[in-house]
Amino acid sequence: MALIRAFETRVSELYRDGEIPGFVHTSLGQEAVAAGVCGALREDDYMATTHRGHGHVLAKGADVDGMMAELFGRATGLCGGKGGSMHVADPARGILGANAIVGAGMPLITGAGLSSKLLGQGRVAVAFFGEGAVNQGTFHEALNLCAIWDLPVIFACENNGYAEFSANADMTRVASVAGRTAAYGVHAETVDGNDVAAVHEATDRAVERCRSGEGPVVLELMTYRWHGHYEGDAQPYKPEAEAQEWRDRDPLILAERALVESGAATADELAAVRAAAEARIDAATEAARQAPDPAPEEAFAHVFAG
Amino acid sequence: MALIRAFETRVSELYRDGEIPGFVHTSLGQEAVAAGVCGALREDDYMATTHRGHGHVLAKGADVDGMMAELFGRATGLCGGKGGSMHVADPARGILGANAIVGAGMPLITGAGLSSKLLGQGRVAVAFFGEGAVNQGTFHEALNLCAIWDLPVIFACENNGYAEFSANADMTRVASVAGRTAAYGVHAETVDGNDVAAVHEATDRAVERCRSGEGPVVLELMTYRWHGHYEGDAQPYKPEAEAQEWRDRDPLILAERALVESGAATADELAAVRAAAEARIDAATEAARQAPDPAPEEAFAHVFAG
Amino acid sequence: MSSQAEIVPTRYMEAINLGLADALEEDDRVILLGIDVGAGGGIFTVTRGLHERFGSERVIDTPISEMGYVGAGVGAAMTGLRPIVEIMFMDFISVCLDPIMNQATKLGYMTNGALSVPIVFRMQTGAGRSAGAQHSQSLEAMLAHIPGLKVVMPATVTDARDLLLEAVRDPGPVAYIENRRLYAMKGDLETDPLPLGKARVARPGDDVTVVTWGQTLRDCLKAAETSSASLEVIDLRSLVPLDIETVYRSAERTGRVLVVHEAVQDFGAGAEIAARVGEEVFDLLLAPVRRVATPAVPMPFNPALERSLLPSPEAIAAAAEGLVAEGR
Amino acid sequence: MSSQAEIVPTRYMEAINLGLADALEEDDRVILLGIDVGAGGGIFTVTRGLHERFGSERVIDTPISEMGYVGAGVGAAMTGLRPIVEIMFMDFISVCLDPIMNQATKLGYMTNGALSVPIVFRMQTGAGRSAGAQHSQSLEAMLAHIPGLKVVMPATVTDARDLLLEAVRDPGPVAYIENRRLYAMKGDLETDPLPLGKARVARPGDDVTVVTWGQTLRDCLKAAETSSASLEVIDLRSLVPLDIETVYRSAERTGRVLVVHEAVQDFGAGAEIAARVGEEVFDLLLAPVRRVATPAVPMPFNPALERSLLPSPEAIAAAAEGLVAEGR
Ligand SMILES: Cc1ncc(C[n+]2csc(CCOP(=O)(O)OP(=O)(O)O)c2C)c(N)n1
Ligand SMILES: Cc1ncc(C[n+]2csc(CCOP(=O)(O)OP(=O)(O)O)c2C)c(N)n1
Ligand SMILES: [Mg+2]
Ligand SMILES: [Mg+2]
Repeated sequence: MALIRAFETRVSELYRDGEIPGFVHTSLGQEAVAAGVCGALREDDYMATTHRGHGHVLAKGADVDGMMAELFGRATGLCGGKGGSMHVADPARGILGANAIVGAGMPLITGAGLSSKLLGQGRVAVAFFGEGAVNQGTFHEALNLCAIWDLPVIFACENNGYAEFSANADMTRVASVAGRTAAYGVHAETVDGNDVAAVHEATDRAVERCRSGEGPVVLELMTYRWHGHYEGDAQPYKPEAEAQEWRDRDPLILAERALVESGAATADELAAVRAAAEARIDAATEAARQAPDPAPEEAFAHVFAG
Repeated sequence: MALIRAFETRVSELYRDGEIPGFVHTSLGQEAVAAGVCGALREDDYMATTHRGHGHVLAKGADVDGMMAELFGRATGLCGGKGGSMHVADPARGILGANAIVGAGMPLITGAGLSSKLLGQGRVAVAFFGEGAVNQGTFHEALNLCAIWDLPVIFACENNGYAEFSANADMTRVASVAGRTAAYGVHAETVDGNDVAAVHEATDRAVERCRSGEGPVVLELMTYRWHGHYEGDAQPYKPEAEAQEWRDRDPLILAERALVESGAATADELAAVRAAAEARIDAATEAARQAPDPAPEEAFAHVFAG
Repeated sequence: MSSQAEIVPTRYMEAINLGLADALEEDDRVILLGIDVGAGGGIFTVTRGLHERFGSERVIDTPISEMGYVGAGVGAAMTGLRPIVEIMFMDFISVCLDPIMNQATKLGYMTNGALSVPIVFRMQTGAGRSAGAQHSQSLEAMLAHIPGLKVVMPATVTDARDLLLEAVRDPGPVAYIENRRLYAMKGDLETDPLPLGKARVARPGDDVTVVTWGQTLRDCLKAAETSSASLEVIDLRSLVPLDIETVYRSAERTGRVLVVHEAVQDFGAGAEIAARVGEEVFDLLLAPVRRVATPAVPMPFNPALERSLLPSPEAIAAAAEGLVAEGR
Repeated sequence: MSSQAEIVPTRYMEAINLGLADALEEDDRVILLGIDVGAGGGIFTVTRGLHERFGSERVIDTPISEMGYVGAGVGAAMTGLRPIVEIMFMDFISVCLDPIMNQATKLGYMTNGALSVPIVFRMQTGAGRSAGAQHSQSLEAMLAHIPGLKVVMPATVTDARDLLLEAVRDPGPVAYIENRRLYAMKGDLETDPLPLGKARVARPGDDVTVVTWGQTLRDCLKAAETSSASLEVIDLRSLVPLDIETVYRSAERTGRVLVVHEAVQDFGAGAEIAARVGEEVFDLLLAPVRRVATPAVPMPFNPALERSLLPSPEAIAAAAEGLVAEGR
């Protein structure tokens, strides 16, 4: 979580300063979802995410240098600089990629779950998506497919209350995403998405269900987007009190507090973790700055497979 | 109902004999749905239907001659012979058309409901669709739109148990379509679709809700497709006992029986109705046979509007 | 009908906004539908102020349900409204092609004119800003291949407004395709609009006819300034209807034609122009019709790679000069 | 690898079935997904017997959820399977273009080769049977415009099987487009398959090069039989990769090229062929490259109207003879 926090904070600055091209969507304030879900997965489990996927990708084990370099569009990036923030992927770690089409990850992860089942691999497949994506037909179609085929798929809905500038409550009569899943006959849980332990435990339960062949599970992880939809969005549409309330429930501080209270870590140790994360991001940023652009002929590589 | 029965029976024969081109999907055994729903509508209410739409179109008031001629592809057809069975429409009677894309009618009817609301017309808009279409994303998206905008739209699901060769129970964990609509916070009712009075009453209630601004209603009308998916399909996938059970509940006979029992009509009167329907279809068939093909230049007319 | 009578320098995106406002103003049946087009004013601020001015019944925010709300737009058009539906990025026609291809453009024909579908599909395209392979496609060729759909691509500030108004007034479906790389471009907002379906000679010249539309018009005009050859630059403005006559007339005079577009070259709209010119102007061509367009690859994220693929003024000028050199 | 070594007259649809069976047989990772492709054997009986033979884990019936199951096919291809997904009618790409256009064909590129997507999108097209405007479209031009997608259109019984097998073995996404008007056609199932990406000279000739693919091959061959001109008929077999060299070689010899296809002419795939020939064979062309294709209208239901729009052997022969007459 500290690493994601440091990464996203830095990315926000780098984007503001014009060092990172394209569109960037940060997950600041949502780190517990990424850490809690991915922490409960095996390295060979599959994961697909969205335009707001940096945290998920890092939590699933992607190399920080490769990640930062990708956002810079460098040859050393996870995708050789050809994917960028919205398309970063690392299939070797089960990371099938971020995706810039809202809702597109759910059918893809359905296929990953199908592979796992048909090939008898016992791998779980997780799709992260926002509550806004629930209104896409792909949510409906993919969840139904996973249900009838009993696929080991976790639908991890990161409910941060907003899709771009629009509040979830304005876009559906049933604001609870979990409340919308009875239509598919699947198990669903709503979890405090700012409580990393709760997210982890719920994911453990979901994983167990999946691996035991009971089919898909929907996790609705309640959280909040600190920054604008994209970097630069001033968020005039958010009530200040609401934003403040959520900032007061900073998932990283909550996690640190719990560790200290349980005696699992001291404040000093946690400060050291934060400092190490900062240093890691410093190094990754510097490496990305120094890294070369892809060679011009790379523009023509991998258009066709094989 | 007698007219629809006579129409569909004749169409089935004409298709078998090669007099009607293209694909034909009959609604034999489902007549109570068409008659019950459309009977509760005003002439200016909107209706959109599917590939299996003859009954709905007739019940909504389309001219029988124009309908039959359209299936023959004649110039005198409702669409000048350019639409055919799967695209027959009659906008003057609110009939926005049959549609050969499964699920496409629901977004269209959402728009009709939006027009009615924004123009303050008080018109209700009805989409007929099969239970198979419920698995399309358009069902999910359109129903949600109607719900948040409180549109006067009735989602009339004709649940005949099968989509082509596939049983509904194999394609979802929640076989009750009404059971799948809690996800949208809308009112839903499941009704015996072979009981025309029950369908009519349920539609009356739905229309009232719509006109009073409460938003969409889902009606799940339980019925059965007597013939194959398309004419010619021998239906090896259907259990014989099941088919027999439904044939024993012939909606037309049930309706006739109710009329006789209530004293509203005598057996003779009903026989006369059936005979009149036959005669009407005879005449429509003969007229269609005699009618000319569209002029060659019609192929180029109405590509662009205006 | 425009709200601006005098000529003032305006940005392309402001001109779109003016066009939308004028359209909403002049006809009560016009509504605007899309994701965050309302209260938020659009993610690129193009629709700013319209929600406040026309209210939430006419400027409507939708959920992320393109198939649903684009289809609803079509249904509304069939029943008396004149919707402008926004598809936020043109790449997203991938999730709502059905209402465009199988409904809006076919219903009028299939009902032999009993239905009409006056709808504008407003969308934007434009590579060159590292938006990645899923947010950078120019797909006008796909749309132009659909019978019954008009396809307009404004390249100037004036057309940004006027073609939008013409599209809204059209009795049938029109795809109106903005280019977001032009959003900040300033230009004079002229009165006296050219009708939809007429090409415009953006710059006269004698040696080579350069045919283009959308963003690349700027590049072609730049190329014309620096090139040793005299380029006649034609802005097609709409692909459907296609004012091919204006191209023929110019080609008959110059004998050389270069087609330039931002979209992928293979099976792109430029092929149709080239094929027609090759057919109709056959005897008068001094050199083969050539194309400058993006090679058939997904758009890479890296800015340098992306730039290397897109047509540039230099490449256009070089191709035009090449045509002059090889001319028989 | 084929299960049929000797040459036997077979129907086109049986050949597809053989190809599917061979593909499922030779590689355990191959699965077939689609609406009623399983127990029901396909609405046109093309997949008959496969479910019984390979079981419901490999031949999978899906709900009516194209976006979902086609996308699932793409996800399965990314993770070790080799799916063949059926899109029942090609017109339905309107409801599942995203997994084709924005996912399958872009993921390999966007990940710089870390992912590959070996999937076959199997679909059928074919007007001429009054299927109506929403079930009669030939949309190969749209697909061919998408970088990274191979597009094959078998016109013969042999190719129906062999191109399918090649498509399944390909490491990337391939659209395999059948024509249902050919389903009943009988032909010899030949051994010794031509690779995907090679065109075939279906009939040699001297006066006019006729370039075609899919269903219209038959019409072109009929035209060649009756025409007073000597036609060289080239079956492209695949649009991507496009074996344009074979076309050039022939065109250089004949000096006259006619492109024939069933799809709508405007902005159709024929334009790309015409544009390339016009460019590369410029000096040797004796007449303009012309096209015979369907005019830009939705397909009407009425059989006579429909017939009047589709390319016919007579129209092809006439166009070819016209080329000979006007040749310089
Ligand atoms: C098909 C499609 N429609 C619209 C968009 C534009 N868009 C990008 S992100 C976004 C909001 C997504 O909201 P949500 O799913 O809640 O995710 P969040 O951004 O909150 O993480 C939208 C509308 C898109 N990328 N793809
Ligand atoms: C988008 C799309 N997918 C598939 C089809 C093929 N198809 C036509 S009818 C049908 C079954 C529809 O089942 P249901 O909705 O239950 O309606 P019913 O036929 O039972 O009235 C299918 C799959 C289609 N026409 N459109
Ligand atoms: Mg959100
Ligand atoms: Mg059904």
